[in-house]
Formats: sequence, structure tokens, C-alpha cells
Amino acid sequence: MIWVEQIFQGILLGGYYALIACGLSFMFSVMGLVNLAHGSFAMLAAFGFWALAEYAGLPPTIGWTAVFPAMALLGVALQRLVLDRSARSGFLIPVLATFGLSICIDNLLFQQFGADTRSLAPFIGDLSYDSWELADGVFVGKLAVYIFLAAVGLLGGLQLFLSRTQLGRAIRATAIDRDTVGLLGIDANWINICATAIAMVTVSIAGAALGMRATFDPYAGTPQLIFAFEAAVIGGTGSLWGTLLGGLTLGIAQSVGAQISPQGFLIAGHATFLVVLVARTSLDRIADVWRIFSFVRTKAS
Amino acid sequence: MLGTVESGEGRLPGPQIGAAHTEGIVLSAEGIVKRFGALTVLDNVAFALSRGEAVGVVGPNGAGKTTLLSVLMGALEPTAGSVHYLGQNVTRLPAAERCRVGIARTHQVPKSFSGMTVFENALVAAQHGGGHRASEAYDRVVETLRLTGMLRVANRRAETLGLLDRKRLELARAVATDPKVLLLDEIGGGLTDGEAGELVSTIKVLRERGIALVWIEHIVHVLVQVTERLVCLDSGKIVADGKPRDVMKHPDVVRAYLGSAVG
Amino acid sequence: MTLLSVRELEVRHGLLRAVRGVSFDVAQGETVAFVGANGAGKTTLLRAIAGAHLPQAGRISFAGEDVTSAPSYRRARAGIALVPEGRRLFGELSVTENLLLGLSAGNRGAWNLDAVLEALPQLQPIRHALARNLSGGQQQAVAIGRALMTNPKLLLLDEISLGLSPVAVDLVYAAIAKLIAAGTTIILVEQKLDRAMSVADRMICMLEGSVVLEGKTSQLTRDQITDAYFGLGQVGAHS
Amino acid sequence: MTDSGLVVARWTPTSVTFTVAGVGLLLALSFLPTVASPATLDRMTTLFIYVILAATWNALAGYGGLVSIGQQAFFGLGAYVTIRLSNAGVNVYTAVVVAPLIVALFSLPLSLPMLRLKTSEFAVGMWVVAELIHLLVNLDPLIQGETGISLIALNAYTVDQRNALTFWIALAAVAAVLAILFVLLRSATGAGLQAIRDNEEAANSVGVRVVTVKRIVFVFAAAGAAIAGSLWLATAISFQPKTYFSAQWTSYMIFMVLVGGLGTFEGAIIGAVIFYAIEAAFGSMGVWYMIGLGAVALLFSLFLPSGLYGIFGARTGVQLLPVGYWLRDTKSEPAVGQGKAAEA
Repeated sequence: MIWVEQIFQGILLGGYYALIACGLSFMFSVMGLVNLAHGSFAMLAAFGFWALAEYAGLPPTIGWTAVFPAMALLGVALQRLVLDRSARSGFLIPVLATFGLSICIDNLLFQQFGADTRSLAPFIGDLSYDSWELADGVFVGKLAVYIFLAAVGLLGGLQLFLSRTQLGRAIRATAIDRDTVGLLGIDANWINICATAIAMVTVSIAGAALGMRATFDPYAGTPQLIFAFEAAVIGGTGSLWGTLLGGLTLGIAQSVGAQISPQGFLIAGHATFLVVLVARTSLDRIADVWRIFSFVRTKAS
Repeated sequence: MLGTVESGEGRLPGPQIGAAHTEGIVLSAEGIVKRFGALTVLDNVAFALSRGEAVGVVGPNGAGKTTLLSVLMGALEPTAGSVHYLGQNVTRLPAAERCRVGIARTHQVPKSFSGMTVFENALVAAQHGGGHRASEAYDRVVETLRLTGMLRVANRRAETLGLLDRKRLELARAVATDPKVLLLDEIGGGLTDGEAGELVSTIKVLRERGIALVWIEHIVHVLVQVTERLVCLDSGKIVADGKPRDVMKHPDVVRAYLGSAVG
Repeated sequence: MTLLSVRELEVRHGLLRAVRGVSFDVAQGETVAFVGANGAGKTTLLRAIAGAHLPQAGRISFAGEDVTSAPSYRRARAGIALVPEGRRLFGELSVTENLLLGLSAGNRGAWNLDAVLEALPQLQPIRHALARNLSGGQQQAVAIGRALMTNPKLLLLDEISLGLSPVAVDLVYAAIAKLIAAGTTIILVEQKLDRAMSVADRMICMLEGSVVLEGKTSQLTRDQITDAYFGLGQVGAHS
Repeated sequence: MTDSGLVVARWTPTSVTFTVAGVGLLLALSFLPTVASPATLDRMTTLFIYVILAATWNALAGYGGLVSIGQQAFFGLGAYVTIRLSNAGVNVYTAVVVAPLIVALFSLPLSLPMLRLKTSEFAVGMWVVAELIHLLVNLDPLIQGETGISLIALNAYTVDQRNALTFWIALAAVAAVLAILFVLLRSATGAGLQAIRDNEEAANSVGVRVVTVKRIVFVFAAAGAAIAGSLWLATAISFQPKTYFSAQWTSYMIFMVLVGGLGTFEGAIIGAVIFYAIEAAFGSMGVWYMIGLGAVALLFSLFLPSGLYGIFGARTGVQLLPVGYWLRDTKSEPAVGQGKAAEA
């Protein structure tokens, strides 16, 4: 029973990971960019929510009307000033540029807000601790369920947006062949700006989720980035449903690991990630061996 | 090194290519199929190159010529079929190892080591592909650069070269690996008559040394000065193979190249 | 009436002068074919007209407006559509999705999804398939359909018979004949001379980036074109 | 070499001067403990550690194209293995020297799966490896989790002895790392490495065994980061996993190499010296110092991706260290093509 509960908690946790991985995976699939400042942007959004609630008395339920547009605008600036410029010089430069950017953001947050850990929980009333009792003694937090549903909704919504709308199709086409979309009347720069803005809104949602379910501090972006990466890569970068699956895998691995030992939480997550990564690259080798084998067998018969 | 690659072809009973026939063959491909997704670029291509022979490859754009070269070199693995070099199956041997045993290529779009000098570009090839050490490698490089007319720019960084010199550098680098088989991909495009003449005499020297050649080129009149055999590829199939004069008159070649209404 | 006017166009790829001082006009409703050997600059010329390459010198005006420095998406919106060499479909998108992207140009007209599927009936049964899984001929039809969806005033076709089986080429050219009959202005680049001559009003032959021969298809002989094609007919010398 | 009078030269007057000066400087520095204060020695040791970190990360990313953001794995392991060896009774300074070799051995099997990954997966994969190793080290009862442990065996030495010994080992290490890198870059393998940097596919088709060459730099970079870690432990004495396995170390490496010049031998050293100077001048500013570092890294990657030495090299054509080849005609000087300097 304890295992079932752990796995259930892992699934709910995985929902959060899918949420934080969503923007990263989206930007990688749309622009082929590895954005190392992803976690830092999530923290920036979380602090945005916190500051609005603390200083202006606007709870996150209202605060999003300011945070989302602000983050989207930041996305426009990010695309125009950093990503577009660095993406032209290969893989390495965007990685280094966003790395530098993340150091700036983290420390600016520290400069502004100090080392204290914060949480959005005080601003959302009962929601932060309310729960449903599923069975005798088995409780499930309402917030965790809502976050999970938000992840499914967001990933599903993005998937629908990408496959059903003209802008979504244009974003996918631009990801495949930036030069050719121009021939069809699509301004690739504008599309990439839209895509970055969307990614930044999803990052804001993830930042809000983190802030409500746990505590955060200016340097909390880095571990979030790692979790996002793990979820995205386990699920296969570039596939949104894969990202959900990757988030769930990571969440379950961590939950089960935590049950084994206190340190097992992180170790199991990292180990699962590496095993999946190595197994996937080894599949080619296995396929090779199989091909040679079947080649020999057909020759021999 | 080569022995570890094959998985038992030699032990198979039944009618194989006769020993007398394979004797002089240095490089051969059988039943090569290459697909990229739904697109079949090479469709059951068979091809054999004798020792010291020079073969020109012609055919319209998209016929699969460069893909064939990449399969022979090992840069691409065929979907089906096999490549043999000096009697050994090298189908699964990666490009670097094939180069070390004596197959070298040039790239259609020059891929120079841009931050290194011309001398250093060729030196990498002589040291790694050719297996030469120290001063022996230097001698090899100097000789190769002289032969390809690149000695005059030996100390220039490759990124400062013009397109024609970059193509020459492709040739120099391939030659510096001491190949037995040289695969050339459109190294003559855009040359003036004088330059084409120089290229032809360079290639003739290589032939005198016993290097076998496969040369893709669209400028047929340059090609025929060096090769005694032409292969025409169209839509991934070999449509003609023989003496240049016969191949260029072959109805399928005329159709493939110019369309059926002409000639 | 002149639809497209190209004057002294120069396009470079790095150090290579791919197009050297090319000038020509295309009238409304006309079909012009560019022929020439590989590397003659035809594809570059077409891409420069579509805005995929920006020229180093010269002028391109379309429907009376100077578009020389306009980016490709502006030209597509103005009515220039290129069916690029190698088709350049979005492989992970379905046939329908590829076609619908043509609507991004924002030009409403006779061509919509139904009209394209009617004009290119071979697409009807495969419209939900992913573009990368199609055969070469089917891909070519999608590429043409996608360009038509932008409702172009000028259609640029680059090597559309490349890598196609003879049957596929027949189908594609049947579609082109329909377009010409409907009054579409077309510039096509084609290695297969007979195909080009069968549809074009005018032929322009290029060699090493320059125009070496130009004339009405009816007034040019095949020998003239072949000579120009190979540069002084050196291949003919041995036969 | 041949009757034609063509000679392959590897040294230019500038590079001879610079190399002799460099070797001379290192030799002169070895006498520093006899004259300098312990504090000076300690600062110099820090500089040497930075040079080692920059030079080895540059070899990995700049030459091998392997962008790792997980080199702190080896940095931390270097320190951890030193602690473990010392705890097992090995002389503490022997442990500082031997630990990196053990870490290098460990990196060899690690390279098998890691080098099969694509660039972005490799970068992040290395990071996760570092996190995982960090967590596993925390499990060691000797380390007591994040509490850490001190290298108590150092107490057997006086402060002066410690400073001098650590300084000498650091000096020897920096000399060894630079010498190995120098010899490596001058060798056929080094030429192959530069070829991979410039065009991996072409390197493959002229016979360069790309994965083997990359494996050599991977292990070399691991050993370099490890000795930097063991030396850092020798100066800092205490080992807290969090400090040693911090991604901050990799961010320093990236900063130094990016500012100095990615993919150039000299650039990494220059970058390390600049970083050291910046840290000395602004390190006390705390957060604003970090913000400044981040901003400089961002600006360099956007506007000066080839770094200071890259700009210097492109402007002047001067080569300070002779890793290249130079074809000279002893009979008629101008017959062989224009030099790098002449054409610039």
C-alpha cells in the first residue's frame, strides 16, 4: 500500500516536472536551442508572483495577469537580443550565452530578494494544504492534483495548438526549415518571437506551481533546470507527450527512491535519467548487432 | 583490421563472383540500395573498379552520384547491399578506417579545416590517413602540395582561400592519405580552360602512380580526357556503363541528361 | 504587360559569382524556361527572385514595385511563389498541413484546399500521410500544391522533374499544362530540355552565371540550345 | 629535408622568445617559496589552479567540441579521492598527486557511454553525472553528508611547509598540464584534434579516429579538473561536497575560456589570468561580482565569441606558442606562399 501511495505521489510530482520541462522542450523542438537560463526564468516568474502578492496584495490568482504578459515581453527581448543572435553561430554559443544570462538573473534576484526562502503558499489560502481522502488514511493534496491537471492541460493544449492552428503549424514548419517558410509568406523572426513568448508563459506557470507547492530562493533555478532537462530528455526532446511521460518517469523514480533511503530521492532520479540516456544511444548498437545477425542467418540458409 | 569486419562471406558455398573476375578488382559494390525515408536514392547499384582504372560518373542532379560516393567511402551506410575493397567486405567499416586502408574522397562542398594552414590540412591527412610519421609525412605533404599546385599557398589558413583553391585543397588532402582508390566529387566545376588543363594533368600523374579513380563531374569534355570508362546514373540506377563515346550516345543517357526530344 | 523585370542581377555565394549581370522580363501569362548545365546559376537566379538569396547588385521589380531588398515572406505575400529544388517539404507535417501553410501568405483567391486537391488528384488519397513518407513524385505534387495555395501571380518551378520517375514527370507536367491554360505566369528551371520546350513560350539558356542564348521556343533549334547548354558544344565533337 | 630546399619549421622567433620566457618564468617561480610570503604563495597556487581548469576545459570544449557543464564531477572527485587515500594512510601530498591519476582511470569507462551522446545531451548528461557523483560521495560515512571533513593529515606540517609544498605541486601540475597539452597539440593527435574542431566530418574522411582522439582529451580534461580539485583541497583543507561539486567551477572554466579565446592554447591561459585579476579586484563585491561575470560571459558570447586572444591572433597573426607548422624555402624566400602575418 505504501508503494502504491509512493507511485501515486510520484505521478503527481511528475506532473510538476512535466510542467517545468514543457517550456524547455518546446524551445528545443521549435528553435533547436538549449536554454540554460530556463530554471532562472522560472524563479524570476515565481519572485514576480511573490512580489505582487507581498507588496501589492495581489494573490497569484490575479497576479498572473501581470506576470504572464511581462514574461512574454521578456521572451520577445530574449529572442531579439540573445537567442536570434547567438543561434546563428552554432550549438555552443547559445549554450554559453544563456549560461551567462542565468548567472546574471540568479544573482540579480539574490541582490533584490536576499537569501530567504519564499513561498506562494500563504497567498492561496486553504489550497496549499487542502486534500482529499481517497481511501482510509490515503490523502492526496488538492494542489498537487491541480498542478498535475495543469500540466496535462498545458501540454495537451500546446499539442492541439501546434497541430490545429495556423500559427502552430507555422511554428512547427519554422522549426523544420526556417528558410522555406519565408517562401510561403511566413516571417520566421516573428514566429520565433511568438514561440519564445509562449515558452516564457509556460515557464511562468511552472514558476507559479513551484512557488505554491514548495519554497524557492534565488538560486533554486539550477536544480529546476536539471529536473526539466531530465524530464525532457527521458521523454525524448521535442515531443510534448513524451515530456509528460518523462516527467512522470522522473517523479515516480524519485518517489520510489525516497522510499528506499532519504538520499534516494535525487539519486534515483539522476540514475534513471542516465540509464535511459545510455540505453537509448545503445539501441543503435543493438540494432546493428541484430542486422548483422539476421544478415548472417539469411546468408547461411 | 579488415579481417574483423566480415561475417563469413568467404565461407559461403554456391556461385560467387569468379576468382578470375575479382582478381583485378580493387573496389566493388553490389546491390547497393540507399533510402532516405520514402526516397530511394540508390536502387540496386552494382559497380566495380579495377586496379588503376579511372571511371567517370555522370548523370542529372539528384541521380544519386554523391550518395554512391558516400556509400563507397563509408560516410553513409547503405540500406542494403555490400561494398568490397581488395576482396574484403568493408560495408560496415567507418570512413576513417576506410581512409586508413586506402580509400580517399573529396567533398563536393569543400570541407576545409578552416583554422589550420594548407600545409597542416594536408599534414593531418598524411599522418592519420596515410600513417606517415614526422619528416616522412612532411615530404609526402610537400610533394602533394607541389603536385596539386598548392605549394604557393602552403602557409595560408584555409579560411582565407577562394573556392577554387579550397577544391584543390580537397584534392591535396585526399592525395596526401596515399590512397589506392580516389573518389572525386565535382572538383572541376567552375574552372577556366587553363585551370581545367592543369587539373587534368594532375589527375594523369595520379593515374600513372596506379591510383584508381572514381570521378563525378558534369563537364564531360574534361572528364573524358582522363577516364576510359563512363558510368551514367539516373534516378539511382546505372543506365549506361562503358566507353565514354558509347555512353554519351546511349539513348538512356541522352534522355537522362537532355530529355528524349533531343538527339 | 510586364509582370517581372530583372536588371543586371548579381548574386554571389561567398566568393563564387553564381549569377552575373542577368537581365530579362517576363510578361503576364507567359511561360519562360531556363535551361543550362549544373552550376550555371539557374537555381540561384530563381531563389533570388523569390527572395531566398539577396542579390549583391541589380534590380528586381515585380508588378511595378521594386522588391530587390524585400525579404522572401514579403514577396510571397506580393504573389511570388517558388517550388524549391529538392521540394523542401516539412517532412513531419501531413500533406494537408503542408498545403495549409500556403495560406500564410494571406492571398485569398481561386486556390484553396479543395481546388488544389482537385487539380492534383493524386494527393486526395494520401492527404493525411506525413510528407516524409511520400514518394518523390507525390512530394513534388505537394510542393506545387503548397505554392498554389499562396495564390501566386508568378510561379517559379525549380527542377520539378528531378528524381522523378517518367510517369511522375508526366503527371507533374500535366498539372503545369493546366496552370498555363488557366493563365498563370510561370518561370521554370529544367534540365530535361524536351520537357521545357514542350511548355515554354520562351527559352533562356545560362552558362556560368550568364545568359548565353534567349529566344522564342518556336524560333530556336535544338542544336542551338544544346551547344549553349554545354558551352560551345564540346560534347558533340566526339560523335 | 629535401633537395628542393623546403624546410618545415615549427618555431618562429616570436614563439621561441615566448616559450623560452614561459619556461624561464616557471623555473624562476620554483624559487618563489624562498623569498615570498605564505599569502603570496597561496594566491599563486590559486592562479595555477585556474590555469589548469581553463586549459583543460578548453582542450575539451574548444578543441574536442565536447561542451561539458559537469567538470565539477572530476574536480570534486579529485578532492574526495585525496581524502580517501589520506585516510587510508597514504602520505597526504602523495595522495594529492595520485588522486588525479585514479580519477583519470575512472573517467575512461565513463567516456564510453558519454562520448556516444549528442552535443546537447553530452553537456547536460555530464552535469547530471556530476550531481549523481556528488550525491554518492555524500553517502560515504567518512564524509558525513554535506558536513564534510578536513584533511587533518595536513596538520603534520607547519603552515609555511604546507604553503611551499602545495605551491610546488601546483607549479609542477600547471607545468605538466601545459607541457602535456603542448606536446599533444604538436603531435599528430593534436593536429587531428584541431581538424575535428574545424570539421568533424572531413576529419573522419581523412582518417582521423574521431572518437579515440576525443577520448584522449576527455580523460586529460578529467585528470586536469581532478588535480585542480586535489590542490584546492590542499589549500582549503576542509572538504564540503557542496563546495567542490558546485557547477560554479564549470562556470569559471567557461568564463575564462570564453574571455581568453575558445580553441586557442594561449587564450585559456590569458583568460585564467584575467579571471584571477577580476576576482582579486572585484571578488569582495559578492553578488555584483557574480552578476558582472555573468554579464561579461553573455556579452562575449554575443559579440566576441572568439575571445580576446582570438581577436589578437586575427589582428596580428602572431603565434606565441609553436603548435603549428611553417613551410620555409631556404633557397628563395618568397617562393612559398604568404605567411599568416603577411596576409592579415
